[in-house]
Amino acid sequence: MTSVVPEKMTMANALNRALRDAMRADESVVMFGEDVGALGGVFRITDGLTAEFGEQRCFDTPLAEAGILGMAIGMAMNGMRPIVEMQFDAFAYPAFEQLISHAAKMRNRTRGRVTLPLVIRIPYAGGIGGVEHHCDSSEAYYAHTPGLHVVAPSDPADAYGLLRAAIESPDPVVFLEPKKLYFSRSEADLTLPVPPIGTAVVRRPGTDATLIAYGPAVPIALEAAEAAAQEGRSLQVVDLRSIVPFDDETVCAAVRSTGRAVVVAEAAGFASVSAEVVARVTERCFHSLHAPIRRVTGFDIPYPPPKLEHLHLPSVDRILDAVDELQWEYA
Amino acid sequence: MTSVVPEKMTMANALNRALRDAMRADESVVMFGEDVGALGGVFRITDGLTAEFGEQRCFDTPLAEAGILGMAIGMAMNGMRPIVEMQFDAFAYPAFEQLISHAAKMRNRTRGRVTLPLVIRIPYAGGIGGVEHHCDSSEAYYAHTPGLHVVAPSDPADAYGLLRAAIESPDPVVFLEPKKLYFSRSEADLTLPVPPIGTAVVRRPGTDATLIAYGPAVPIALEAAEAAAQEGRSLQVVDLRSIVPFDDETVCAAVRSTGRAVVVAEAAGFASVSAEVVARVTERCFHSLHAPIRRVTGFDIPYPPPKLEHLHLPSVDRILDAVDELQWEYA
Amino acid sequence: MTRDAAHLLPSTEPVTLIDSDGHPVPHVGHDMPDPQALVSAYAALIAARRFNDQANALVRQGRLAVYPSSHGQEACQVACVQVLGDGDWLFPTYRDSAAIVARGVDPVEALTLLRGDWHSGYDPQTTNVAPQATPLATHLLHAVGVAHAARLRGEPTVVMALCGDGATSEGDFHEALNFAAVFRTPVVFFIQNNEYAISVPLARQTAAPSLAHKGIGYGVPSERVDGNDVAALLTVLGDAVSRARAGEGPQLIEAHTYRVQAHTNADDPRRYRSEDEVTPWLSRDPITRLSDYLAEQGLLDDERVAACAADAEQLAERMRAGLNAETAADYRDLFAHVYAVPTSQLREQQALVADELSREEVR
Amino acid sequence: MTRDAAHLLPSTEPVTLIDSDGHPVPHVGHDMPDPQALVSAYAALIAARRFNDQANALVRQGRLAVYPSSHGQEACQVACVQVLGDGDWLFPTYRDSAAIVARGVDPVEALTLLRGDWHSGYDPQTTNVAPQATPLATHLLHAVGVAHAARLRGEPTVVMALCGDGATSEGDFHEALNFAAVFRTPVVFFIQNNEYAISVPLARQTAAPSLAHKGIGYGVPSERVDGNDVAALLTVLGDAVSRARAGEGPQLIEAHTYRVQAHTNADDPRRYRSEDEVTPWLSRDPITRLSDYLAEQGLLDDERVAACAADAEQLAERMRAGLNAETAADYRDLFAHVYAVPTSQLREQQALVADELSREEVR
Ligand SMILES: Cc1ncc(C[n+]2csc(CCOP(=O)(O)OP(=O)(O)O)c2C)c(N)n1
Ligand SMILES: Cc1ncc(C[n+]2csc(CCOP(=O)(O)OP(=O)(O)O)c2C)c(N)n1
Ligand SMILES: [Mg+2]
Ligand SMILES: [Mg+2]
Repeated sequence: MTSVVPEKMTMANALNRALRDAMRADESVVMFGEDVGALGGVFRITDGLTAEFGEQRCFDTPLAEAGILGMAIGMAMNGMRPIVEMQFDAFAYPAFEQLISHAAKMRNRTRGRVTLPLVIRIPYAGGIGGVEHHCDSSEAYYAHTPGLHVVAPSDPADAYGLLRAAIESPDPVVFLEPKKLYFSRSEADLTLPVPPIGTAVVRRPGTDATLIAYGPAVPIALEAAEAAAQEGRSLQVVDLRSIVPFDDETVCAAVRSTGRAVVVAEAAGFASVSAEVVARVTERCFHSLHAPIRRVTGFDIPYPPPKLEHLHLPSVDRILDAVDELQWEYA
Repeated sequence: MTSVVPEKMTMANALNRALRDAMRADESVVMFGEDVGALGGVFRITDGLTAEFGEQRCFDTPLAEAGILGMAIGMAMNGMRPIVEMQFDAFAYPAFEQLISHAAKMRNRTRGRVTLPLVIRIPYAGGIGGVEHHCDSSEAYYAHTPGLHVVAPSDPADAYGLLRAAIESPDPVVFLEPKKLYFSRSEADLTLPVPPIGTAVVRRPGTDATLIAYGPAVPIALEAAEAAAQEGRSLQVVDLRSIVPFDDETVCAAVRSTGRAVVVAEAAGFASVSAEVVARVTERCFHSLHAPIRRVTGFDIPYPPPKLEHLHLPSVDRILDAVDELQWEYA
Repeated sequence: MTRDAAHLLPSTEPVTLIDSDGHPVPHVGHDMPDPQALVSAYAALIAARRFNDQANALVRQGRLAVYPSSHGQEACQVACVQVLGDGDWLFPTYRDSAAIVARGVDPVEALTLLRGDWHSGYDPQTTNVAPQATPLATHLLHAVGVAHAARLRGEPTVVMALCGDGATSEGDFHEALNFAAVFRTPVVFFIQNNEYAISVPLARQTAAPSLAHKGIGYGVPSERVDGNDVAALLTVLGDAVSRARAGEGPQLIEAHTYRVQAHTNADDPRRYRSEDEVTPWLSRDPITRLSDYLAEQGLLDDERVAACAADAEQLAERMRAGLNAETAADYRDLFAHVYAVPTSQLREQQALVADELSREEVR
Repeated sequence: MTRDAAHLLPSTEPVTLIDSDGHPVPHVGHDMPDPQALVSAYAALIAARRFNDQANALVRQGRLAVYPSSHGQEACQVACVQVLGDGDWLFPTYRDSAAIVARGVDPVEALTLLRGDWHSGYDPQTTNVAPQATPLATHLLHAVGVAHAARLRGEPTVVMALCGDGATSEGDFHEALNFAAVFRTPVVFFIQNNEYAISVPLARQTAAPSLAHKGIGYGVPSERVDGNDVAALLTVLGDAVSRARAGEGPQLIEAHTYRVQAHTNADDPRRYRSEDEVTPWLSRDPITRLSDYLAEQGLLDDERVAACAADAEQLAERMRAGLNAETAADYRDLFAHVYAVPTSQLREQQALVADELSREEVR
């Protein structure tokens, strides 16, 4: 039962509801992974699912990520809609071959005869003071791989809607859950439809420049826009929501409307999703641009330890600095 | 003994020589992987090494890529300079976690106390009529990962020089060997020094536009430049050689000199190395550009079967089409 | 604390029911299959051998891109299919084309991958045969998933999952055996130990007493069988399928056989093994062994031999016809199956190719 | 064809030399360690327990980001280090901080990772202790590589590679055991089976008779030992190290123990196990067991007890002092160690941060 009145809830709550509602709606939806049963997941996203749906529909597996995804692929080949949880971003890497060589390619391999309605949930990215391997922003690996959808919500309502859509998708969806947003609360009416996978949204209107962000970077971009407004500069904020498919139309329209843009992302910049956004928007909007699109991203370094992560992550100041560099003298 | 007179040789010959010369020069260099011993590798790159250096210096392993790379990491931790061969690009994926979570991070993790002088050789990319999983262009995964060097030669002389440099590097190098260039022959004087890792070179001068390519795309770019010359257009060709570190200076100077550019790469374009090149060159050369930089890349699809691969790979015609679109009307 | 472990270990020697001279070998606990089954196996063996021969010929003629032959392993190819019921699934590797055809898949569709037309040709959902797996051992996990889904729905499906000796070294082999064991999933893991992984001999693959000795480490009952003895294979695999179907969980069977030919046509085995090593295996050929036995038992007359040969020849003819016919590759296939609904990017990219092709036509 | 397999299987019951009441248990083939070793072990156990207690306290005080305690597993922590020689290597996991300190690493440096200062604090090259591994089972392969390199150079190094019960399910565990066996690499794989992988109990991890039963599948001799009996551990691990050093290849030892505390301070074990399950293990505590035995044998007097306690308290004091002191994090460390020579890109990025920080100072 989803609530009708908008409710203050965390993204963790919203994701848990999405799983529960999907499992109620469709018997073929099953959820498994490490510690997702009795414990409810290390972030409690699967809390209560085993209690409600039983051991057969939400269960713990042996500790092996390739095993988890490989088994999910087989189950999806045979009529189920599996959802798997990789406990942390870097612990999805053992499943990389299964993801790249099979999950992404099965439909294509069989010309549509074998489809894999499958969701790979990954608590992802940093900002939580986690030790090594617990804070990787791995979206570029997935976004570069044809055959995968890659989605990253930035608030509870979207988390609910996108996860429901991912579960209903006939194709594999890598569902990236920004860990640092799990427990921030906001108002969400889960009965409202959310835009489908593949749609970006303008989160904040603005006229001077466009900030393009997704997942954990969206709240920072919004903060930066707020701060800029104090200083008299009007920044538009676009939330990609879905990295693949990419919403060229919304993003390009936004950039054309301001003529300036900064892409904000936590991941290392080199050969990344942010590079793609710069490249494709520039290819399409070149003559509308007053300045080259800038990137504010994580550095090209391994994710730092807790004591230093604040220097690595995109910050309001760093975004505002980048905006300042958008060659306003040409305006 | 390397030859002093320039000699016609294949890239496969050159790579084999580089391995042999490096193993002669340094006892701590060892080579292992699947079928690299008696067989000499499925592409014969390790031909004769076991015979010359013995079972302890060039050997076959059990069939497990994570095992191969993991063991190499340990050997590198303990004084050796291991070179491993992943039999084909897609068969490097099982080693992904070892590569991303350890090879790339060990030096950083230990603040320089543990270094990994280690080469991961990957016969890579397509154009050889290979069946599924034998033709992936996987460089974006590696290039996006801080801590790895990523190198791709485009001719025998470079293959020799870059592989020697990779083996001497104190850091892990992903060494991408374009399969389709293995057996093409060209003149090479292996005694000449080649520019170090991290240096791009201008392979062909030109004044109207710049083609930026690496690895298997370089010969196509050169062909396209030749064809364009016939039509009276002068195309400059830059060979990146090293994707990481990236040679901003050479690439940007080249693009500034022409004001127009096309990036050519076999890999799918989305969130790729080619996206990075577009993004970073645009960021740096925006006001020198007469048109947005275009990309001619593989499509965002799984690598196609032999019968269809010619439609997927960058071709001379497709490059010339892209050059035609560089808004010459603004010239 | 140790649960009863003895039954998890394989026998010291592989089970053999018909020896290399075609004589029956009495074996406690393993009965000779009934004559009917053996005669069917004979027909299937003849077809499988013909399939291998014809595929090799088609490679030489340039009609197939590559062929990994199962010549000499046909008893394994045939038995692992013959023990399955209609609703069961087969998970083959690139070397198991003959098994796929024995399962009833059209031979031309079975060769789509190796011909280079597309990554897979037949319909897994109607044939219950998974696409041939190239990335070693990865499909064993899919087999576990298919079986687990069936079990959750209460279906009596058993999954036959094939791999080679080399593939047992991959992590996915380990994870598949373990998942199947923990969830008591009805999968029969069938290793065709043909002594080589391309050029790498078994001794470089494992130091274990046998590959079947891996079973106990997962709590999976294991058995070893003579891989050139189709009778023993039918019995051992048949029992394994029955136990899996009865809810006793996964089973591990190692067949001892030999890769008589090159890894594929692209391989040169002289670089890593001598003819002397191969020769003895030729006299252990699975077909002569069975036909000697059947002849001795009066189960095989000239008429049946001729009929089987004729059927096999028909199969070969179908292969030749199908593979000599030119197939038109459709560029739209490049883009049509990446997702259920092509993205706008893929539509743009398809349009680019369409435009190029139309311009080529004009020229 | 089967090589002699029996010696590869572990004993039916784990080896115990001192029972829960502190009484010696005679055991064929396994001798009681000499008194000297047991007394050293006592001192080390007291220190390890103190280390765990102090680390837990430091977490509560916010001086450590997270701590995975080895409370109750100290016998394993201590024994696996005590059997090593100076030139040998230790490959620990995140739970093995006590073992690292037992090996002689400075306790504050050992806690650098868990404090959040940097990914690893001590110098692996001078301590012969690898960085603590978080990605499960991955380091077992590094252990094989370190041992193999040593062996190629003819050095007598043995590598002790630690992992938990959960980690045995990962593919890398399989590949490490197999590589070590095929290359006869001197690694002792030591599994601390503490019955849980976070919330997941052993029964969900394996259906095998025991984890040590995995050894035979690689041709690796295996043994099971009571993980709360430091005497048995010293003997069994010591023998394994000797065999490995003598060129007999890798060894697999499973210690049966229990994770008495939460997985880490962030965990809530009430969600997945009852207090009733934990209680019996408290009476099997490794320290009381050994001290009862030593007291009974007259090997432990009040003076020694006091001296050990004092040493342990000094260790705790060192931890408190080191962890209560503020450390200045240096932003240049972000960029300095990615490569031997920072790329031009990294130099630019470092300059950006330097600029930001200098502007902050100005404000
Ligand atoms: C993950 C992976 N690594 C490497 C390869 C390349 N490769 C193809 S077949 C083969 C040997 C396989 O040996 P085995 O499992 O014994 O099967 P056989 O070919 O003998 O039937 C190798 C190394 C692959 N297909 N997949
Ligand atoms: C590859 C990988 N997957 C998941 C995790 C997350 N994780 C950390 S500890 C742990 C449980 C490990 O259990 P076990 O091996 O028994 O060791 P223990 O914690 O009991 O000492 C898990 C799942 C990880 N660290 N690495
Ligand atoms: Mg084989
Ligand atoms: Mg455990």
